[in-house]
Amino acid sequence: MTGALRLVENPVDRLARTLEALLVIASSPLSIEELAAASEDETERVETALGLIASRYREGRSGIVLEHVAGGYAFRAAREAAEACARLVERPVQRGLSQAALETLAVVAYLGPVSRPEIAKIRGVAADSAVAGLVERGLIAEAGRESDGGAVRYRATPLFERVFGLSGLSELPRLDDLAEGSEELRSRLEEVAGRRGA
Amino acid sequence: MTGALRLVENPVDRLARTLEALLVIASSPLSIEELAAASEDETERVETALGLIASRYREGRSGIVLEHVAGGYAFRAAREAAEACARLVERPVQRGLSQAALETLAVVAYLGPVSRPEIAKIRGVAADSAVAGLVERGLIAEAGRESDGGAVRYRATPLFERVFGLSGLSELPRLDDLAEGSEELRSRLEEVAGRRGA
Amino acid sequence: MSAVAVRDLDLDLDSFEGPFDLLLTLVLKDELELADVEVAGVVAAFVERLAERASPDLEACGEFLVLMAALLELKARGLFPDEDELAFDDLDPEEAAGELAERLALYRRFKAAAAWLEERLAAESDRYFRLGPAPLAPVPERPLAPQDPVALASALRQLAADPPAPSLSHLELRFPPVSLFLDRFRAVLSRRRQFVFDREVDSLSRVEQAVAFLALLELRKVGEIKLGQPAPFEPITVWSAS
Repeated sequence: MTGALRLVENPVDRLARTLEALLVIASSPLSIEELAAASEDETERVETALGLIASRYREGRSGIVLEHVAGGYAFRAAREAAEACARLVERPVQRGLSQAALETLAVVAYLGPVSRPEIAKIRGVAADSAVAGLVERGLIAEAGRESDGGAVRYRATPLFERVFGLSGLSELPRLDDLAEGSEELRSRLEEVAGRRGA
Repeated sequence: MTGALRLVENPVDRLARTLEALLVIASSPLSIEELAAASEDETERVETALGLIASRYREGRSGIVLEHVAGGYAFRAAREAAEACARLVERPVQRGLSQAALETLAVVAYLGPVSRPEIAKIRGVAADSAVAGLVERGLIAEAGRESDGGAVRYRATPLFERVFGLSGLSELPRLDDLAEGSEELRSRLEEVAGRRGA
Repeated sequence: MSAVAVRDLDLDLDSFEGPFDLLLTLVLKDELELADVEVAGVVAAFVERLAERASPDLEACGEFLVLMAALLELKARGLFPDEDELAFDDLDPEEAAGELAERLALYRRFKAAAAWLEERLAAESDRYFRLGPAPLAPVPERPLAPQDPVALASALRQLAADPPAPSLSHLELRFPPVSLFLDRFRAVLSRRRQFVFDREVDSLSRVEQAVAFLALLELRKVGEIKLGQPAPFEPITVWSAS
């Protein structure tokens, strides 16, 4: 149609337009495989086209930004428009997550699938209301049972990855790297004990 | 930000980017007034910026198209991508039912009419989202209340029977080895749930 | 530092800043989640204060031990919500200590992970995206594929199956209440003028012996008893103070 007006059309241009269309109607991030299946094209060409889209839809250039998140690709609003977006929509998913909810979320994200008794054992307090709240927000979801008749287990959802801007759970920092504080405390104790002994 | 790199930035360019951002996160069409309120700009300038967006996001030029519908403005997929979009939305051929949905459906089919608190008691976890999902799919439906002002009860629907290839609920596989009759089955399930300590 | 000053011990923890006394009050009023209180931080603050002195203050140490024991008891109780169902049981002391240390270390890690998530959320607060379908997206017809009714029966069978016996090994590290031993020692001293502590607690588990010892310190602190020990590691004799 209007293609006839263009002297040269880049061969991936048409594919890129198809992918733009898919991304603008999708309700969650789309993987390269999903994009390839819907556009009936090869994954390599899809990757090339995504590169083209990423360069067009980026911060500062466009109000729409392509991001790699939750194992796929999705459009989001540019950060410079955050205040306008805040006036338009609420953010019920992430608003007011309590300390208990964050700790429960951390346990599920790192150890999931994991049951409520297992979460309670780690946190030292019952996890029922924190788990129910996180399910309600869609950040965690049921993932089968431990065994026949066992407790229900939970895992983090793609929405969790999306809200926290993670391309996948593997992007979470290693637990061991996070806990250096406890070593510090121990050496502080030993140091003080040493001073006393001297 | 990158505006500094541009020799000339059209004064409505920034507003246009803000409107793009608002349109890409909106879940329904936005009126000019809504766009003006969220961007804290004048309706006339918003109209000008929308003109700019419409010329960028149009058939043949982009996979994203700005559409003016009854309620206001919204992005849609370009027509040339209609087939790909159809493949995307049809493709997740219902993979069947989640464990949570299957358990809830089984409780309703065998023990119905049954209320959400009763389902939760047997499953050991809140049943709200599973029940809502099954109602939305038309597999279960409301069937009165437990008593005046009591909890709403649910039963399986004719659609449920069709999907499961049954001519009636009496054709459900028998569970004689577990209990005689639905009352005994219910008390057995509740008793096990109690022992599960959920 | 006098014994009284223990209660004024200034604390600067992640979850709490102020005197020890206030921390205990808040915990007892349920205004502070005990799971959030780093007991090790309290101990470190105390040891640092103690190190400033030329000679050890046994009175202050005794007071501190009793208060910390109370704090630990509360915290331990929080770990075992249905204590009535659990039987007293001995756990190899080394296993018990190892289990407790491991669990505290694990909790610390997840607390750090939660802090990381919180920071991340703040950093991503200007990222907005649409939840749910686009306004003009094509509406899919998604008929449910035919299903097998046997799946329903097996779902109910699963729900009717006896739950697997949970491993209770991690629950066996239990602290009996200090009050149990307060009552017990008072009862013994009402019958006899004196008794030998070691003989009295000989049949108990290590954890129970530790709590019994704390009860002894408590009775000594309030002046109900006198203690005697011929030499370190010799049996402790307990007399009624009256």
